[in-house]
Amino acid sequence: MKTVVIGVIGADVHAVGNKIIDHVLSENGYNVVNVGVLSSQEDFINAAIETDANAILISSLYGHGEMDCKFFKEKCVEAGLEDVKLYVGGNIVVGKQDNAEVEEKFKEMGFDRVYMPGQKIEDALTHLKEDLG
Amino acid sequence: MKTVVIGVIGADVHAVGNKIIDHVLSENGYNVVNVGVLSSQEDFINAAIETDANAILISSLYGHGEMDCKFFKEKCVEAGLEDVKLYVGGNIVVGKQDNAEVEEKFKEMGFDRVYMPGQKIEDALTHLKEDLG
Amino acid sequence: MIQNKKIPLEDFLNTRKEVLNQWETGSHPDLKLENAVKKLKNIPNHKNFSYVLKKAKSEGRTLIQPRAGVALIDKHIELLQFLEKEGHADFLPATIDSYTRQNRYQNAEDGIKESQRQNRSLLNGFPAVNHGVDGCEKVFNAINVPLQARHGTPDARLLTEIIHASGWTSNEGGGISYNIPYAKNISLEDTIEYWQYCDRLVGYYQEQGIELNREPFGPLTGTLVPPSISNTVAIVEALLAATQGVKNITVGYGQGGNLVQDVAALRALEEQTNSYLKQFGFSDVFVTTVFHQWMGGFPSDENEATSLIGYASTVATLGNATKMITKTTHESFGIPTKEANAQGLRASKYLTNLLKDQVLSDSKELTNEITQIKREVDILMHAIVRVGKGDLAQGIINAFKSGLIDVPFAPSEMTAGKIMPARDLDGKIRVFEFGDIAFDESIKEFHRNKLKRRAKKQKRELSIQMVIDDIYAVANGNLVGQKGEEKKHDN
Amino acid sequence: MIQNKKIPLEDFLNTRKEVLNQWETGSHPDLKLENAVKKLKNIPNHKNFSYVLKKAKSEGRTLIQPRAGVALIDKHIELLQFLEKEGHADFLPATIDSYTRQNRYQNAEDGIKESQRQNRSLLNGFPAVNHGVDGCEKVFNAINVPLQARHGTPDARLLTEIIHASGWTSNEGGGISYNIPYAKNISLEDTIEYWQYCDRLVGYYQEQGIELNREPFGPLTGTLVPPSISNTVAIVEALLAATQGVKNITVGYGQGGNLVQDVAALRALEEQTNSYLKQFGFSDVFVTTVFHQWMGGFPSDENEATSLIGYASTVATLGNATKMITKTTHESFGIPTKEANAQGLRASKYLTNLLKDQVLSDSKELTNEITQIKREVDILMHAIVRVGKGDLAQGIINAFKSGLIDVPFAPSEMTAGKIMPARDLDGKIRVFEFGDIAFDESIKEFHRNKLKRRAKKQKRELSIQMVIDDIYAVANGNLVGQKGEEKKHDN
Ligand code: B12
Ligand code: B12
Repeated sequence: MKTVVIGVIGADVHAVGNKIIDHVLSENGYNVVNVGVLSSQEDFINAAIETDANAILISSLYGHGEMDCKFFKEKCVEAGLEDVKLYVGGNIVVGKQDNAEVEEKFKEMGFDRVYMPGQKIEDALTHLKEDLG
Repeated sequence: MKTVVIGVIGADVHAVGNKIIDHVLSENGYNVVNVGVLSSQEDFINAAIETDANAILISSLYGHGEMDCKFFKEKCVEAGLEDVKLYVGGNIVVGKQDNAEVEEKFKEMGFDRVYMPGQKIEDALTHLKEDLG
Repeated sequence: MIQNKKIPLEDFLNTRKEVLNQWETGSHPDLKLENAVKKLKNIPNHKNFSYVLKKAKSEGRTLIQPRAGVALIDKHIELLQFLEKEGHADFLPATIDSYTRQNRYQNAEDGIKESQRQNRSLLNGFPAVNHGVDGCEKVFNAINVPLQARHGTPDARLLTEIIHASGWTSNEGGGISYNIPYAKNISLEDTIEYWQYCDRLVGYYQEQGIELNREPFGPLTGTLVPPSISNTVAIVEALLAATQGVKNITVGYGQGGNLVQDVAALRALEEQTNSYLKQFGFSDVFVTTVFHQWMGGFPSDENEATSLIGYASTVATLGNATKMITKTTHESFGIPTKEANAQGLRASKYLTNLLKDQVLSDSKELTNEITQIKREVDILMHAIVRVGKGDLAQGIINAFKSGLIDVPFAPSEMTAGKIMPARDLDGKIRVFEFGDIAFDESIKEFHRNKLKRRAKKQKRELSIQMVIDDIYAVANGNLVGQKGEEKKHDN
Repeated sequence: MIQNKKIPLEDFLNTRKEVLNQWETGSHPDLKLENAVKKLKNIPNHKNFSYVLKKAKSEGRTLIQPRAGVALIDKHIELLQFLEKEGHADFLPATIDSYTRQNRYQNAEDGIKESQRQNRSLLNGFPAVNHGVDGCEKVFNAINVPLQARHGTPDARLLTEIIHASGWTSNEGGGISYNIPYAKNISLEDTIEYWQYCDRLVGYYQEQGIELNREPFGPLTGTLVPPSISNTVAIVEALLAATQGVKNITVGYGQGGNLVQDVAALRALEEQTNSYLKQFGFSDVFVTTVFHQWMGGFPSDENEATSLIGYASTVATLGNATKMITKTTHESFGIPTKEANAQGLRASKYLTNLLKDQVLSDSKELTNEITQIKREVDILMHAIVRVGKGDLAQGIINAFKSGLIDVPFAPSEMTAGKIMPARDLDGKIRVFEFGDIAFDESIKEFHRNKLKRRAKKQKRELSIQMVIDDIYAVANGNLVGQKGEEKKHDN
C-alpha cells in the first residue's frame, strides 16, 4: 500500500476539497496521511518522513500558493525526501492566469505534477498510478 | 409646422418603434405623415411629395436596411426632393457591426443622420430642430 | 367562404399543384408525396420533433432551441453545427429571411448572390424556398437533433412543402399568429386558408403514420400582449390545426415579465388547449408548451442581457414549459454571431438543467392569476364561437373584424389596434383601453382597478406615455416603467 | 469564564491598550477614541452603512455589494472606484487578505513588498492592519458609498479598531462564524471573547450616537449547510452583538439552491432574529438580511456562471433580502479582475432592479418550509440555552463541544463534524447523518424520509458518495447530484 501525505498549505482554510481528496484516495487504496488545513511546509515534510510517504499532494486554494510553496522542493531534498513525488493543485495562484505559464512556474519550483482550477482529485488517479506504481 | 414622413422600409414589419415615433414627433409639434411598415422607397417619396415634407425618417429594424435603402437618395433627387433631410435609424444592418463604419456607409449613401441600435427617437429631437429649424 | 373543415384530399392535391408552381424549386422529385413519405418514415427518433418533445414532456424537462438563420447553405450548416456542439441546443431551427416570408423569392435570390459576393449574410435568415429540397436536406443531414422552420410567413405553403419533404419535422406558424404581427394588409381569410393548407399537409403525413409537430407562434407582437389574448389565439390555432389532422401541437407564450403571471399563463395555456381540444372532439392530440425568452426590447449590456436570459430560463423551468426559445446578448443590436448565440444557449441550458427538479408551487396569487386568465380566455372563445355562428374560422375572422379580439402594437390592419395594455404595480400586464374587446364589465373593472392603483402610486396619469415607458422599461432594467424611461437607456 | 455580559468600559479600555500594541499601526493618533468619534460623526448619510440599509429596507429594495481586495492602497482604490462606477455597487468592501486574517502581519508586509516589486497583487486581499488608519482612510475618502471590512479573522480586534477609526461603518464577522469556517484549533472561548471586544467597540460608538453596522457571516462553510444551522449561528451572534450594545445588525444566509428553501430561510432568519432579540430584551435593534450568491464550487463557463449569478439575484430579490453579496464569472478560477467583478455586479443589479416589485408569494410549500426551519432553530436555541445554564456564550461553546450544534465540512476542530447533509429530490438541503445534533426524533424522521425518497428514486445508497456528488453538482449544472458527477466537470 502506497502512502500519500495530503493537506492544505499556508494560511489556507479551504477544507472541503481536502476532505474529498482524503475520501477518494482512501477509497482507491492509498494510505492517506492528512495534515489538514493551515499546514506549514514543515507539517508536510515531517508527516512524510514519519510515514515514509511516496508522494506529497499539496492543496492551495486561496491564492497564496506561489508564496507558500517557495523552496518546498529544496527543503524536501534537505530532509532526504528527494524521491518523494510532489503534486500541487487547487487554485494555486491569485486570479485567472495562463495555465501553461503557471504550470511551468511550479514545475520549475520542483513539482512533478501541477493541477489547474477545475481539475479534480479524480483526474490525478491515473497519474498517481503511473508515478507510484 | 414642419412635416416629416416616417415609416418602416422594405419587407420589415416591426411596428412598435414606428408607433412610438409617430406619437413622440406629434407630441413635439411635427406634422407626422406615417406610411407605416412594409413601405417601399416609392411610398416614402410619394408621401413626401404630396405633403411637401421637410424630412423623411426611415426606420429599418430587421437587418435588410442596407439593401432596402440603396439609391434612395438618388431617387429623392430625381423626384425633386434634394433638399429634404434624410434620416435613418433602428437596427439598420445585419448583426452587431462597427458603428462608425455603418454610419459612414449610410452617409455615403446620402443620409444626413444615421442612428444606431439603442438610439431612441427622443435622441433625434435636437437634431430635427437643428436641421429643420 | 372559408370554414373550419378538413380540406378534402382531392381539393388539397389540386391546390398543391399550383403551390408547387410558385417557384422553380417546387418541381423537385422529392416533393412527390410518396417520396416524401418514404423519407420521413426513415427519420430516426432523435431527429424527430414529436418524439423528442414527448420524451421531454414525460421527463418534465425543459428543452432549448435558438433562433438562427443565414443566407448560404454551408454557412447555415456551420452555424447549426456550432449551436449543437457549443450551445448544446436540443432542437435546431432555420429562421427564414424576411423576403421569403413575403414570398419575394427574387429578392431572396439577389440576397443570396450578394451574400456570396460579399462573403457575409445580407439576408436576415435562411431562404429555404430558394435553396429547395436539396439545400434543405443537406442542412438536415448535417445535424443530429430535430429541425424546424421558424419564420412569420403569411403564405408559407411552398415553404412548408419544401421543408417537410426535406425531413424537417416541425413548422412554426398559423393563420393568425403569422398574419397579425407579420403583415400589413393581408386578410385573415387568406392566411387562415394558407395555414389550413400547411396543416392539411401535416394531416396527410399523419394519415401515413408520420407524426409531425406544429407550433402556433405564441408571442404575437412580443410587446405587452395580455396573456389571455395570446393564449386565445394559440388555442384557436391549435383547434384549426387539429381540424386538418395535426396530432402534435406545441402552443407558445412569450415572457411577460412577472414570474407569477408568466407561470399562470403557461399553466392556463396547456390546460385550456387540452380542454378545448377535447371539447371540439379531438381527444388524441399531444400538447406541449413553448416559452419564449423576453420578446421585447433587450438591454444592450451583455451581462444584463445574460441575466435576463437567466431569469427567463428560471421562469420557463419553474413553469414547466417543455421547450424554450432562447435569446442572445446581441439581441438589441442585430442578428447574433454564432458565438453569441451559443453563449445564450449555454446560459439557458445551465438553468433549465439546474432547476429541473423544481416547479413554482401553488399560491393564492398563482391560482388567482390562472383563474383570471382562464376566465378571460373563456369569454373570448365564447365570443369567437358566437360570431362564427358555429364556425371557428369565421368566428375568429369576425371577432377580429369587430374588435372582439384585438392585439396591441400590431402592424396588421386586420386587428383593431384599439386595445392598450400597461403593467400593474407588480409588473403583471393589464389592459386600460379595451376598444371593443369581448371582456365583460367585471373583467374590465379588475384591470382598471389594478392600473388605477399603479397610477396612484406613481402619481401620474394612465396614458400612452405610461405605455411607452413600459415598452422601454425592460431594456433599462425596470419592469414597471418609470416616468422618463426614454432618458435612461444610455446606462 | 467568558460570559455573555456587556464588557465594562474600564475592562474594555484596558484590553484596548494591549490590542493597539499588537502592530505598529495601532499607535495612530486617530485611534484615540475622541478623535475617531469626531471623524465618524462627520460621515455623510450616503456613506453610512446603517443609514443606507435602513433606507433600502424601508423601500423594500435589494442592494448589492461585491467582494474585492488587493494588496496595495492605490490599486485597491482603483478597484473600488471601478466597481462603483462600472458595477453600480451600492456598498463597497475591503476583503482582507489571509495573512492578516491569521494576524500574520509580517507575512502581509512581505506580501505588500513583493506585490510592489512584481506590480501585481500577491495577496488575496487588502492588508488593512499594515496599511493602518492613513491607508484605510485614503480608501474611504476615494469612494462615495459605505465601506465595510469583509474577512474571516478569528481575532480581528486590531483590524476592527483601525477600520472604524478610518470611517468604515460596517464590519463582517463573529465569534462563531469567523472561527468554525476560518480556523483549525482556536477555541470558541477565545474567538467569542475577541468578537465581544469588536462588538463592544461598536457599542461604545453607539453610546456616542454613532450607529455602525455589524454583519455576522451567514454562509459558514458555504457547502450544503442546513438553513437551521446557519440561521441559529446568525441569531446567536446577533444576540451576542446586541449584548455589547450593537443596534444595527445584518444577518446573513448563503444560497442553498432550492428557491423555496432559500426564501423560507431568509424569511425565517429575519423573523426569528427579531423575535429572539425581543425575547432577550433588545427591542431597539434594527435588523436586515444579506443573501450570498452561491458560495460553493462555481461552473467554469462564464455564461453559466452569469446565469447562476442571475438565478441567485432572482432568489434574493423574491426573498426580499436587503443586501446581496455578488460573485463573478471568474469564481471557479481565482480572484476576479476588476472587469469581471463589475460584470457580476451589473448582471446582479439588472435583476434586483427588474424584480424589485415582486416577492415570492406564500404557498403551502413555502410556509411549511418556514415552519420547519423555525422549529429546528427553536430546538437548537433551546439546547444552547439549556447547556449554557442561562448564559448564551457558555451555551454555544458547550453546544459545539457536545455536538448539539454542528457545522458540516468545517476546518475547525471546535465543531464535531459528524453531521452529514445531502439534497432531497427537489434540491432542498436535508441531513442524513445527525451526529449528536439537538434535533428531536420527529425532525430526524422528516429529514430521513426526504432523503430516503431521493435514494430510492436515484436507485442508490445514502452515502458519502452521494454527498460528494452533491458538492460537485452545481459546478456541473445539476442541483441534485447525479451518480458520477466527478466525471462531468469538463463540459
Ligand atoms: C419585438 C421584436 C419583434 C416582433 C415585432 C412585432 C411587430 N410587428 O412590431 C416580432 C416577434 C414579430 C419580430 C419579428 C422579426 N424580427 Co424582430 N425584434 C423585436 C425586438 C425584440 C424589439 C423591437 C422593438 O419593438 N423594440 C422597442 C421599440 C420601441 O424600439 P425600436 O423598434 O428599436 O425603435 C426605436 C429606435 O430604434 C429608434 N428608431 C427606430 N427607427 C428610427 C429611425 C430614426 C430616423 C430615428 C432617429 C430613430 C429610430 O426609435 C424607436 C423608438 O424609440 C428587436 C430586438 C431588440 N431591440 O431588442 C428584434 C429585432 C429588431 N428583430 C430582428 C429580426 C431579424 C426579426 C425577424 C426577421 C425574425 C428573427 N430572425 O428573429 C422578424 C422580422 C419580420 C419582418 N419581416 O420584419 C432583429 C434584426 C436583426 C438585425 N438588424 O441584424 C432584431 C434586432 C433581433 C435580433 N438581434 O436578431 N421582431
Ligand atoms: C467554499 C469556498 C470558501 C469557503 C471555504 C469553507 C471551508 N473552510 O472549506 C469560505 C467561504 C470560508 C471561503 C473563504 C475564503 N476564500 Co474561498 N472559495 C470557496 C469556493 C467557492 C469553493 C471551494 C470548494 O469548496 N470547492 C469544492 C471542492 C470540492 O473543490 P476544490 O476545493 O477546488 O478541491 C478540488 C480540486 O481543486 C482538486 N484539488 C485541490 N487540491 C488539489 C491538490 C492536488 C494535488 C490535486 C491533484 C487536486 C487538487 O481536487 C479537489 C477535490 O476534487 C472557491 C471558488 C470555487 N471553486 O468556485 C473559493 C475560492 C477558493 N476562495 C477564494 C478566496 C480568495 C477566499 C478568501 C480569501 C475570501 C475571499 N476573498 O473571498 C477566504 C480564504 C480564507 C482562508 N484563510 O483560506 C478564492 C481563491 C482565489 C485565488 N486562488 O485566486 C476562490 C477561488 C474564489 C475566488 N475566485 O475568488 N471560501
